[in-house]
Amino acid sequence: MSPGLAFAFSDWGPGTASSVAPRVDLIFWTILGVSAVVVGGLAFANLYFLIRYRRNSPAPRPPLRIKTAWLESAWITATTVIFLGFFFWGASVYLFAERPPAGALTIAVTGRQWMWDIRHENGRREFNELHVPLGEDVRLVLTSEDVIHSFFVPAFRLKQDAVPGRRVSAWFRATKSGTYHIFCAEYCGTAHSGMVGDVVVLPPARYAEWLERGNAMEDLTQRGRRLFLRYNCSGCHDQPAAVHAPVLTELYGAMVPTSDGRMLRADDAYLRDSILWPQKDVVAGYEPLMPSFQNVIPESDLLDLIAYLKSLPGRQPPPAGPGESSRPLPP
Amino acid sequence: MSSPVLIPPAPVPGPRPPDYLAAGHTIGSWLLTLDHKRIGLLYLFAITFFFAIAAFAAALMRIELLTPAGDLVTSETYNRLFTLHGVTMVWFFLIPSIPATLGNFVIPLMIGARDVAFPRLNLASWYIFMLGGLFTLYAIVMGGVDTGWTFYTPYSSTYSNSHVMAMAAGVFIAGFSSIATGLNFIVTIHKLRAPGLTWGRLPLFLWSMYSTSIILVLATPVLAITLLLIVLERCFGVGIFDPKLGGDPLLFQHLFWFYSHPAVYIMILPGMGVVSEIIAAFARKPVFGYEVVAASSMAIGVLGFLVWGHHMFVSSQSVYAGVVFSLLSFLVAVPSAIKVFSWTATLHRGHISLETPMLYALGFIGLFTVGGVTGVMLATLAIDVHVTDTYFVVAHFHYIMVGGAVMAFMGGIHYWWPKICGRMYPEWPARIAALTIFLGFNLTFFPQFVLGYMGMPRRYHVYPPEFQALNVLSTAGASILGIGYLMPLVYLTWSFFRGRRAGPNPWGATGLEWRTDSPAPEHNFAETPIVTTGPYHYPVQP
Amino acid sequence: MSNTLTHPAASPYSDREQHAVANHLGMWTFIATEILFFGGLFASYSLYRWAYPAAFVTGSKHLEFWIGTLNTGVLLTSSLFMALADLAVRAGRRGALRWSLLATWLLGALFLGLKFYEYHLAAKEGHVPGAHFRLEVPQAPQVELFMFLYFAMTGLHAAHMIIGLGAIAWLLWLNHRRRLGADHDAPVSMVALYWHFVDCVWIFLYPLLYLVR
Amino acid sequence: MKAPHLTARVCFANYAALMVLLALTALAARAPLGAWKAPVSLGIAAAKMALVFIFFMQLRYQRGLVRVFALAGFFWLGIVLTLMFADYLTRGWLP
Repeated sequence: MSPGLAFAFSDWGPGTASSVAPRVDLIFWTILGVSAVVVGGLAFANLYFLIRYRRNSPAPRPPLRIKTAWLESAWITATTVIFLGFFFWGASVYLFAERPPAGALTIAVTGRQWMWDIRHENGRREFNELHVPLGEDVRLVLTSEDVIHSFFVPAFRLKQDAVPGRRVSAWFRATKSGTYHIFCAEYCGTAHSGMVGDVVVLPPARYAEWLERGNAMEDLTQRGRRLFLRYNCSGCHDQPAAVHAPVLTELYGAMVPTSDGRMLRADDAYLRDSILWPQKDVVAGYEPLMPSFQNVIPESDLLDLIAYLKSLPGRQPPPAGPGESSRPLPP
Repeated sequence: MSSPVLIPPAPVPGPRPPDYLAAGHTIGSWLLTLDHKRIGLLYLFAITFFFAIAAFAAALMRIELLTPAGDLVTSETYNRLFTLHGVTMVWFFLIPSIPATLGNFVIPLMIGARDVAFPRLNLASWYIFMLGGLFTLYAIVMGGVDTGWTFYTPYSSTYSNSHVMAMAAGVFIAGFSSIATGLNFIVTIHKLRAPGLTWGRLPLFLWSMYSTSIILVLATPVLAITLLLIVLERCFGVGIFDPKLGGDPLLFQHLFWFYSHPAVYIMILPGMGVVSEIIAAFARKPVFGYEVVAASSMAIGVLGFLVWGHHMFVSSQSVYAGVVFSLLSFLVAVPSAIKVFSWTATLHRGHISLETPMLYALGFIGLFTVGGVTGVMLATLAIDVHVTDTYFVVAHFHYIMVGGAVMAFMGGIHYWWPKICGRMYPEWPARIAALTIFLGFNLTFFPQFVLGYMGMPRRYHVYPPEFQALNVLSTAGASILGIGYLMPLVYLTWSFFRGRRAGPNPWGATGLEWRTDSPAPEHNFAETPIVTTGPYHYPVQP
Repeated sequence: MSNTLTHPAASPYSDREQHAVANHLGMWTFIATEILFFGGLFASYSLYRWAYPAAFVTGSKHLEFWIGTLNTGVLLTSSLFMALADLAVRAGRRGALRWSLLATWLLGALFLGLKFYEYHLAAKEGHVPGAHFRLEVPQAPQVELFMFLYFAMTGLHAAHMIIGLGAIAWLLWLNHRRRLGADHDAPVSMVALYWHFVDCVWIFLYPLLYLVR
Repeated sequence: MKAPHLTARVCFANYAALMVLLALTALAARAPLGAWKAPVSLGIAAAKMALVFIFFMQLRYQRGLVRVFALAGFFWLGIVLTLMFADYLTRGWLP
């Protein structure tokens, strides 16, 4: 408990690492201050009345001389005015935070059960890590391939849902180098709490260097191949093998017949399910031999494995989303 | 009748009519009863049962969250636990808690009527509620549901592999029991008031119940149709909420929150009404600004329908809609603030005594105020973006629903307990329980505000280690809270059979319910009472 | 809904007038609930019609215009007979009451018969949304959405009609047992309000579904 | 329960009006009205419903309270539609 406790008291808060963060904090602390005064005042008044006007106290209780209507209108007006002030302040910061600045660096972020798939402008791709340059405006274009996710970086005070079928933008300007949490904040299924990652804020020069270092996709698939050997997937699924098991090339994106007569598309969710719960969708013509790898393969390895399977020669899945529509729900 | 309040009613000549508990002792006399008081108790048993289930789920979650890793239960189980906790607490405990138990029990007594307007519908509503509960229990026993109580699409409609249909059906059915109860109360309050009980003399609990009933009747059907659409979508594979088939998942959120935000007021408005009654009774003073407090109940009921979009500030709804919903949310906070100020002003120059109901009422004021000011923070757009879907929101709505609604429910149970069973609960154990609940509650949920601002998202089974200290504090508080809730269960059950006999009016309170015997006679009043004064006609006037 | 049984112990009312007003208030509150119940579907319909106007025209053209129009007439006529039944019970004319209720019931059944025939046609042509949906038109998914709304809205309406037919059958039975009359008209008035309301829902479904051109 | 009551004459007149409106709306659906089609057909539907509410459902003969309850449902449905479309209609706009 001590490291947590130390954190809680030494470096309180989620960190302040974007241009919007201090503005949000200022509103928060102001409202908190006003609230503390009001709550404290009420608590004091209540306690004072409880003691002074306890049932058998001799305190005098003359009739009230102020008109109640006057008192009531006073506190109705005061409350309304203060609330309207908070509203305008909060809304103005919000509108600022919602308006993406021109010329921002654009990065595509796709949520998928249960990972963040991030593509930079030059095609470099990374998973659950987002490298960004310090001090530059960055615009994220968010979408989802399956359910609703939410891209949340506490240190930036940034949160935006990634909604399937829509592209929504969010922007920030990082003001401090370092590594910060990414959380998925909209409940998205089994491994919702595993859908986390890091934002790495680099000085612009190092960011440019990082960006040029090549496509992370290759690293990922290479690592996936290594894992494929390590977990001995290759023992059955590489040809030739002693066991009669499906070949995995040309699998991703194809339609797969199952032993109970259904047709499934081999998408990410299918691959994932087939590794974790192999008995769920047994491919037609094969025995249900494969053991479950649930709680055996950790989440990060699973992503690499799937990335490797996807890199094998095969078909790409058809683009998701509705066909042509005359008035699409606007982005 | 210049000061009828402190004088117990003149004994009715002739043989005493049997009280409602003595009117029949068979199981049939309970399960087929048309008596609103017995139906209220049937609801009390049912919701206590569901509360226990939901609290058990919460306990497991809190134990799991002691460590950052997921070591007690798997994430599938954890997701089912919080769904179970949410669905059961919201629809099978909080929504029926004060309205269907205390409301059923005291509304006819408070307005001087023999029963509610439609007694058969009232009994039917309990059976509908239980049927909905059975569907929900079936879904739980078969393996549960992992969507969260909010059933967000397209997860619930397409992706979830759990028993969404059974649970949605359970909530759908229970909704009709809400509608029946609300309809009954509206007509009862309109049509069955005793002679002389004008709207301006209506106790504040009845004003709040009237407003609550309007919400029950007008919001619940929208939830029903929305859940029906999810079930149809799962059955037939059509895409009303699925973007792959042309649907819009945000439509679900609009329809869902159109019900579920007002539903928050279904939980808290009756609590405010109970607290108004208790404060007046134990300060021996009329509630300060009666008209404004009554009007604020109605204002909350109506304005509460206009603010649902504040649950969707980061959902990708239009920025402008967000601004409008934020403004309206601030406006709905004004009448709540007025109530808090009025309660405090009521204490001023009163004759205050601190029996258990008053302790709960004071606890309510404190906790509800904290929930209220954090609600103001959440209505502020820029702050909401950061803290929505984090533990900050979890803490906020528990301050409103547990710190507010449950505290008021406990206060109301203690306040009307003598009327329910004709006996007093033991005072000192009850006071200790009230304080235990108050302390345990704060220790459980205050750390969650901090956790939320630090960024810990809700519905997380595993979490980064820096959040552990506060989670441990919260779990420690939850264990105290759990003990606090067990105590009333024990001593109230005991006092139901063995408690000290209570007279018709043990608190010296005003209100028609105190002008008849305890426990109330089967038909409430020997003869229809006639009202000649406003409510809270205590000797001290402002 | 209508609480007509006046078990002396259960009745909270002091007189008939008070009971009648309470019944009406209760029924109208229930109708307000029903408006919001159908309202969720109307809201969904509005959204998708606004989003996909062309698909809705296509979908509407695949419905049977004449059945829809005929059914509207059938329902309006049934409402007339229901109103006449309400008049008959208040005048205490049992014979007229029986014939009006019977006419209402038969017209309601005719409506449902036509409706199910229309469903049958749609099923035969593969217009039922879901796995068997077959419609070779542009924007097929959006047209499917229209067809889904069509089935959901008319299906919910039909469910209400079936409940209404049951209620009218119950009235016929009560009338047969001589338990309705000028001083016992509440069951008829309540069922009549319900029936007229269900009629009003159809009055809107007709242009929203059949007349999108 | 309160005089004056609905009479058979009013019923038949109301029915005739409803059937005329039905014919009108069926014809209007085939007329070249362009963008006015939806408002016309919905306007006629609203008129028909008003007739049913006022005469068949006897709102004309009811006291004010019942009329308020009859309209409440529509008012609340209006809230749903207004605030929901406040979102959808302004989605494309940027601040």
